[in-house]
Amino acid sequence: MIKTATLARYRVPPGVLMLGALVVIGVLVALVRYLFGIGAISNLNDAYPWGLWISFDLLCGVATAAGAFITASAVYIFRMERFRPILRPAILTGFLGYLMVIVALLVDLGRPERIWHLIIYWNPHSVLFEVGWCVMLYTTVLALEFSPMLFERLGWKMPLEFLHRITIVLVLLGTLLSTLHQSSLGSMFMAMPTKVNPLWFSQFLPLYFFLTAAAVGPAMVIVESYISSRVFWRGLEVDLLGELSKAIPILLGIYLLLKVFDITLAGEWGFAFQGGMSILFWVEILLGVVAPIVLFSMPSVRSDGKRMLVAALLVVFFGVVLNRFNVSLIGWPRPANLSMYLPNWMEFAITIGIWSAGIVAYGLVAKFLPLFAADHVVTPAKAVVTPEILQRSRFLVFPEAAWLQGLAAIAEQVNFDDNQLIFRQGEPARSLYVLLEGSVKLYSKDKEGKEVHTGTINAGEPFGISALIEPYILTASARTAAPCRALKIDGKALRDLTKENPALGQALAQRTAQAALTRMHWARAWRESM
Amino acid sequence: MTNDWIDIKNADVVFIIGANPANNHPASFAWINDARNRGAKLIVVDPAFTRSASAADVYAPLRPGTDIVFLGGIINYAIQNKLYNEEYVKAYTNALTLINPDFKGPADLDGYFSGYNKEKRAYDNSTWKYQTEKVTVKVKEKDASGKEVEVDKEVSVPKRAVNLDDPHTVWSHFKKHYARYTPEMVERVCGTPKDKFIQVAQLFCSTGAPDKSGAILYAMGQTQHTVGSQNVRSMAILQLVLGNIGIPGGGVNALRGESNVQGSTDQGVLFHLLPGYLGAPTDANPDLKSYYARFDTTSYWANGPRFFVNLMKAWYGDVAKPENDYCYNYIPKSSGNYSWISLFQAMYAGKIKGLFCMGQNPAVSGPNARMERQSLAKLEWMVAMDLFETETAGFWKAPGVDPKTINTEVFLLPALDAMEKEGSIVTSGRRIQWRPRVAAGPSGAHTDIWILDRLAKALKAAYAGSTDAKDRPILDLAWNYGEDPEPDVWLVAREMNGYALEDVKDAAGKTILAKGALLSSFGTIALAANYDAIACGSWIYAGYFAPADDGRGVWRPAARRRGQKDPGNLGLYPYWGYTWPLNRHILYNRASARPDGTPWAENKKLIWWDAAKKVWTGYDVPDFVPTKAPDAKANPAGLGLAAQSGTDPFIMKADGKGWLFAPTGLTDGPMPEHYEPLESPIKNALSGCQIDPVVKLWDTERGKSIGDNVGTTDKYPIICTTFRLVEHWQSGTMSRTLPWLAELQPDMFVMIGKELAEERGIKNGDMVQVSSARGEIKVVALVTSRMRPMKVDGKPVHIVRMPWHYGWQGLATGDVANDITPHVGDANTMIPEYKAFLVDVKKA
Amino acid sequence: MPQLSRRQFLQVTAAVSGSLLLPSAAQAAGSSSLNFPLHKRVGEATTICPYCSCGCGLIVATDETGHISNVEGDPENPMNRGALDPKSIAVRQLSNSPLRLHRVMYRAPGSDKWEEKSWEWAISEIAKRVKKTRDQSFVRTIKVGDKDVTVNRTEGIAWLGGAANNNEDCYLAVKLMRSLGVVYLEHQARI
Amino acid sequence: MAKYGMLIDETRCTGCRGCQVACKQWNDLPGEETHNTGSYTNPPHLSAQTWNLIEYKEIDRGGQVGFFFLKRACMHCEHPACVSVCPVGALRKTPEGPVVYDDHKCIGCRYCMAACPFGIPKFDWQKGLLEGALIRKCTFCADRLSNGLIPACAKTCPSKAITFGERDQLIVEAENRIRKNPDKYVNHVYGKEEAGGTSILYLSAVPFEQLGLPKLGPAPVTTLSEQVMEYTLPFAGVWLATLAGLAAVFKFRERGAKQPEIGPAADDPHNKEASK
Repeated sequence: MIKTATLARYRVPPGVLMLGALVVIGVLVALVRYLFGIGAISNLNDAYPWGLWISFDLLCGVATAAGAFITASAVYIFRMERFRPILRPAILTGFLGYLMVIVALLVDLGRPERIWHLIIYWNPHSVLFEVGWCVMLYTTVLALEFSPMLFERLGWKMPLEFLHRITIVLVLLGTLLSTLHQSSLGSMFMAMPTKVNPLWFSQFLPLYFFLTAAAVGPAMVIVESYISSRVFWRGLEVDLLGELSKAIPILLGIYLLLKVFDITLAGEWGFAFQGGMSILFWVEILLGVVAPIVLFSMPSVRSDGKRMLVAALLVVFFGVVLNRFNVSLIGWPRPANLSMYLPNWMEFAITIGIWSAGIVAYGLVAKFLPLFAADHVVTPAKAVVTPEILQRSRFLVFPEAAWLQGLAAIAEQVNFDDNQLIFRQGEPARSLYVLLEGSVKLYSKDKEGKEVHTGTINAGEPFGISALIEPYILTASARTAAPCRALKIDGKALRDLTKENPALGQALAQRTAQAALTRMHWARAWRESM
Repeated sequence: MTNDWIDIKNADVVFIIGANPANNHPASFAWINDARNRGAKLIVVDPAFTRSASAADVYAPLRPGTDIVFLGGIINYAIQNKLYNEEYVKAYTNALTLINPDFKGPADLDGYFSGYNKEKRAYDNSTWKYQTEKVTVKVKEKDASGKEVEVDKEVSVPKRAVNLDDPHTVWSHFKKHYARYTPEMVERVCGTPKDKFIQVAQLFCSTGAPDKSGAILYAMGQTQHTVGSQNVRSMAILQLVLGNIGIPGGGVNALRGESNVQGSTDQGVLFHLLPGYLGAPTDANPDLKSYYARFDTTSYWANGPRFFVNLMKAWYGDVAKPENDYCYNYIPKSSGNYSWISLFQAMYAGKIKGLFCMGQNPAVSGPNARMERQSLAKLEWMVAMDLFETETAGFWKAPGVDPKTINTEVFLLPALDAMEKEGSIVTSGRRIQWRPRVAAGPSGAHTDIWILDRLAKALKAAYAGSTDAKDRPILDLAWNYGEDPEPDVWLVAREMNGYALEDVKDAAGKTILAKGALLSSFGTIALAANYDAIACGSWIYAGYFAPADDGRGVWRPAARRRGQKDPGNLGLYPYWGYTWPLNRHILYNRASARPDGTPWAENKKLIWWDAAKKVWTGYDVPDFVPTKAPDAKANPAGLGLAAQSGTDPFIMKADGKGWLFAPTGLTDGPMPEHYEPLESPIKNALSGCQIDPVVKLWDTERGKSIGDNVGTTDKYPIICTTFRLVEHWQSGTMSRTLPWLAELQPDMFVMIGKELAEERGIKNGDMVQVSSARGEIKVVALVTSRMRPMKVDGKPVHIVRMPWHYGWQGLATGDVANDITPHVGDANTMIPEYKAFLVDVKKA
Repeated sequence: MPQLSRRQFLQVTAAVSGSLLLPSAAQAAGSSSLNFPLHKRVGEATTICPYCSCGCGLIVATDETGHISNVEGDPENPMNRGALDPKSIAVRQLSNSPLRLHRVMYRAPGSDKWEEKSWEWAISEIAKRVKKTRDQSFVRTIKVGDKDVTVNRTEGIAWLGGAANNNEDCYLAVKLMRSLGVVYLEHQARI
Repeated sequence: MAKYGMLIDETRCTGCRGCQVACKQWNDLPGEETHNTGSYTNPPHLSAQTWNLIEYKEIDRGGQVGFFFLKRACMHCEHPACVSVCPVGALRKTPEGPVVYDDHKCIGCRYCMAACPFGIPKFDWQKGLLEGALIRKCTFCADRLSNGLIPACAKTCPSKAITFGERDQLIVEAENRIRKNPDKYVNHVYGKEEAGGTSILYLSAVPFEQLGLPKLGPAPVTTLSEQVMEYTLPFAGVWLATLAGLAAVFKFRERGAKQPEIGPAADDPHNKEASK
């Protein structure tokens, strides 16, 4: 049985309790819907047949689940291996996203018990027919893409083997189906020229919906990674996300050009300058499209988690959610003597209930299934590091208590599984490690790029010493050879400490040089033994 | 109606005044639209721009209560522009008849006619009489020995002038009277813009031409005024002047509101009538002879006494014999007026102890309804026979009433509705149609006939063995309609239709009706020697239940016929049902032919004189003696129609002429004169006489909130009129209880013009309070541009209008509109003035 | 469903799924013309509308309880040729209304509620009251000028009603009331 | 077979609402709870219980007020948007004209309500799963037409404002009426072309927009969505091929460059599976 990285103690944190309560409320409201009809729990009426559940749960739900096919196609079609760590969360988010869409449909549909009619009764002229089929098929694809995590947890070899072989087919189908229905959600509204506001109505609606969905994919991955890194105290793969987000300005750029071209062609700029909807139009375009294009094309943003989160949120909320609402609801003409539709609390209860269930499911999967790439699991030290612990390693033995205090403050204790990749040659060396238990093997690439074992670190010895030596780039990769416990000291904090305390810095520099020398001897000895 | 519904399609101009057929008689619009498809024009004159007005070619507003000025204006317009049909006027109306020289009209006496007695508020109509002249006539008479011998007899006949403008002719008084109704006067009093009035007058007077016909459709908008009867007179006069009476597409047509109000009136459910419009005896006719004297001898009414005898034979069978004046004294004789308002005033005074309500809901439909509900509280017992618990049956638990203070016993008897019982009803066009039972009603309910039958038998049992003379009428009442399981309505129909008790023989001894046979025409009664061998409950219905051909050779009781043939394609449909009298569809249709008997115009022909066969023929049953030639001379000494000439279409009139000038029959003047409604915003511009001088003014509980108070314009500046909706019916008992109708018009409302709403700060849909001198009600405000203020006598006056269907029972409820209508009635018929009174409107 | 071997099963699903991908043929081309069954009887019984005085003809169908299940215009009646306004159509709800009275109800003096009674009781009680009131208020003769005139009337009882009643109902009502000597005899035609 | 239609001459309609009640009577629809909020129009809108509604409009026509009544019900379009968009084909256009609804197929997605340019299909908002909520609209009395009877509303119209007949003959009749009295009618037969033409045709004395009928071009509203559905399958084929091609290309590029494989990250199935 594989031992997963234990994330949290068994006690259920208050957050999940609250989410659970929201789910229960949602279920109760749904029960009222099934007993007394949709009207009993919503402000939907004959003038507004579609409301929050269609505009948000369906349209935005499907769009924001686009992260799955974007990441999957990046990794498997475009072979961008580096995005692999964020693939599984994206697949999970996509899969849960589509399940949430289906649950929302089961509440919104007038006859949910007949949702399967789509299979036996066909109308090939209807865009919704195609959307229905694509959602059904793509959810199946997502389920299959998600199932490895499950089978891994259950340890079933045969399905894993089979799934591994058909992964590429699944991803191809997934990408195809996503393209089809992400665009046809837009074509649905082409059937309503008299309803959709002229600023949004166009024959390019399918393209608009696809491009914005594609753009919101990476944005959602950013948002979801940021959140899960906060919630599950994981490191944020800022670099990966930064790279993935490069696609956003391109996609939104094309979208913006197309939109400008289309409105000019149709000569509808007049609408953009009068009437309430023009304000929403500019908010959507400026905040949802132009700002993200600008932000995501700046490297400073792409390298900083917080800034990327803000830019991603802009895309999600103004670029997609507001757009979907404008197209499907807010922009519609309001019948004469009827007030504007506003969803009531019960409609929000259903949506929030569904999203809470989604988050809880995400947490459960994250907790019980191998969701995250363990190597990158940089768990911030929660266990308090005391000077006595430091003393266990010769490297950190210092007479001055103050030094020990300073070091303890910036050190944290980490555990690694056996055969777990800790860091990789070429990446920036962010932390200095000192091994307390177990053993770690170092590898580095030789001329031909072949991986060469260059040394072993035993208990008490430091590694990742490049964190102290400019240009602070790791000269080797480190992989555990047994379950290890180590001290991890943040490189930057350590460097600051040495600046404040030159004596300590000088002592450390001396011991680091010693460690480098021993490693060099070891390497020469090992090569001669080959 | 003088004509019939479908006949409207033959009109060249349809003139709707004081009616809203789009609302209250939607079926009529099929015929109005048929006429318009042929190019006919539709005129609507109404205070509000109603649903009928929306379809009109010409619409003109007028202030409620000023119809006489408007119609007078048109009459005057016809006279001044010589658009009247002179040949018709001269031959068929009493225009040439000379009037008593002492006669003076309102032009001379500032609004009064000659003969007015201020204290009694009544006229002595001796100065209105015709001038008469003596004529000697050869008459065959039996001398003492019974031998026929010819003798000279002196008879006085009305004196007629040669040309219209001779002095003292009806026509000269007529012209002088109407000269005051100028277009300017119409604009000043009615508030109708002059050009609009001229447009209406011009269009309608175009039907004066012989080849044109114009129909007037009217309803309660004309009748529910203190001058209601004179309003109707004005329309009759206008149609006479334009020659529109008796011809297809013409006539004076009342659009009656209830499915059988025509029939219930025919059966005499009114204090002053017996069935068949025979006058009810009064204390002025102590014996049969004095009663007979009330009937004209020179019109068809000469047969009145015979019809009375037939009625008595129907009611009392063999007991009615010549010796006891055919049980004349079994019939109660009235003293004075017992009509609706007098009835409730008597009830309020505690004189009436018991009340029967058969399908009637006075708590909502009567004037000053709040006071009338308090009258109900004075009753000892009340019997209500209805389909639902009406406001009347439940008056003791009306909102704001403490049941403990009301001691009236109420018996509420569940009745079956029209679908659940058999019988006949009559349309406005006098067409009787038979209705079989087509549905099953609630298990415990019974037909009205069953209830009356049980009641009659219980009363007979209660009075059984009594030797008191006063109880004879009940014990001798012929009442045998069977009982298994219901009384047989066919037997009642037989009795009303009339049948022979014995073989009926004419003067020559020939049997004209076998014993037991059904009467097929009241002509048989006129011809019969032993006319008292015929029992006939309702002479005008004679023949309605006798077997008749339905045009396809199938003989069935006339009222049950469904024949589709329509000779002449005039929409008369003589083989469908039975139109009384004698299946004659257009009354006075002798006037549809020129005096010489030829049709006025090829496209307007109805009946004409067939010189070869010497008989009147055509598409309708002639309203004339079939064999009397157009040039036949009148025999002044003759009885009945013999005394009328070949050019006297109006056979029910003593002189056989249409009355432009009514020497008798009307209490408030021989010609219509405008008087303001009881509650009016302005002084009468025509004369110094503000209101109809003969109207009876009540002053019960004057000063108290529900009393007979009269509102004045200082506290109540706005004119209010009541109207009806297509979605509800009368007091709402049969419509506000039905979901499909309650849904259409759920709440009681008042229609207010935009201008008035602005003045009072009222928004559309607000609750407002409408108050009059008799109380206030709370209703929804319907702010509309279909009601506009009118400039009357130089002053702007606001008008509001409200439906009166609502009450507190049923699904759609609301305040009772009639809580604030006045207790004042028309001078002749006492019909309440619902259509014009003063109110104030403010936010509730 | 006949037992399908596994291979056959695969073939069938393949065929079906194959067609899944291709849109099914457009709705059966040239589908037969309208052939929906009438969801209720139109009805043949003819009668006349009880509301205004146009005298429009109705045809009516009733359900097994005898209540009206369909109402529409009688095409043969020349007055309306099949047309009807809202009220006459709603006659069906008049026949089925739960508010319809189906028991004799009696309200005692001062009481605030109805009591159910039998017909027999009601008829005899009403007859008693009519007799009592009539006997108390009956006037045989009155003085007119100097002469005694026989009037034989009672002003203690009034009768209202029946413009919506059949001619035969009205005729019998007048016949009975006049025989009692009633002079306060009025109805809707007056107002 | 004949293609039926109804001509509604608003100048003849007197707003008696006989058609509104006749529709309820024939289809056994219950009355609704309503209130008078300042208009005769009740119930205020079409609904699942009201399939035919008369709307009262006071329109100012040069000083003199006009009182008009719009009969609003399903237009039974020639190219119905509701039929085109219904994913399960529950709505169907019959050759004779009526657009009929099959309540056994409908899944209640309400796309037809959103797509209909006249806002006609309505929904049972108050019905739960047990009763089964459905779309409700005028059926052109398809069952009556199937049995030689004319629609309930056409039959009951007292003022003959509603004329039932074959659609093309009705258009001829409508144009005759306009020609015969040009000053009485707006010179346009509404429904002849609107949204591809409708079975229900209108004549009016005032512009149709003032009555409350939408201004629509001749093209069916679902032209664009139906076109995009035509391209879906071919596009899918091409796009699938492209993706497969791309996948192959990148796969090939990757093997050639022999990216140093430090072994897949923890979550790669190869790794897990291989290492255990």
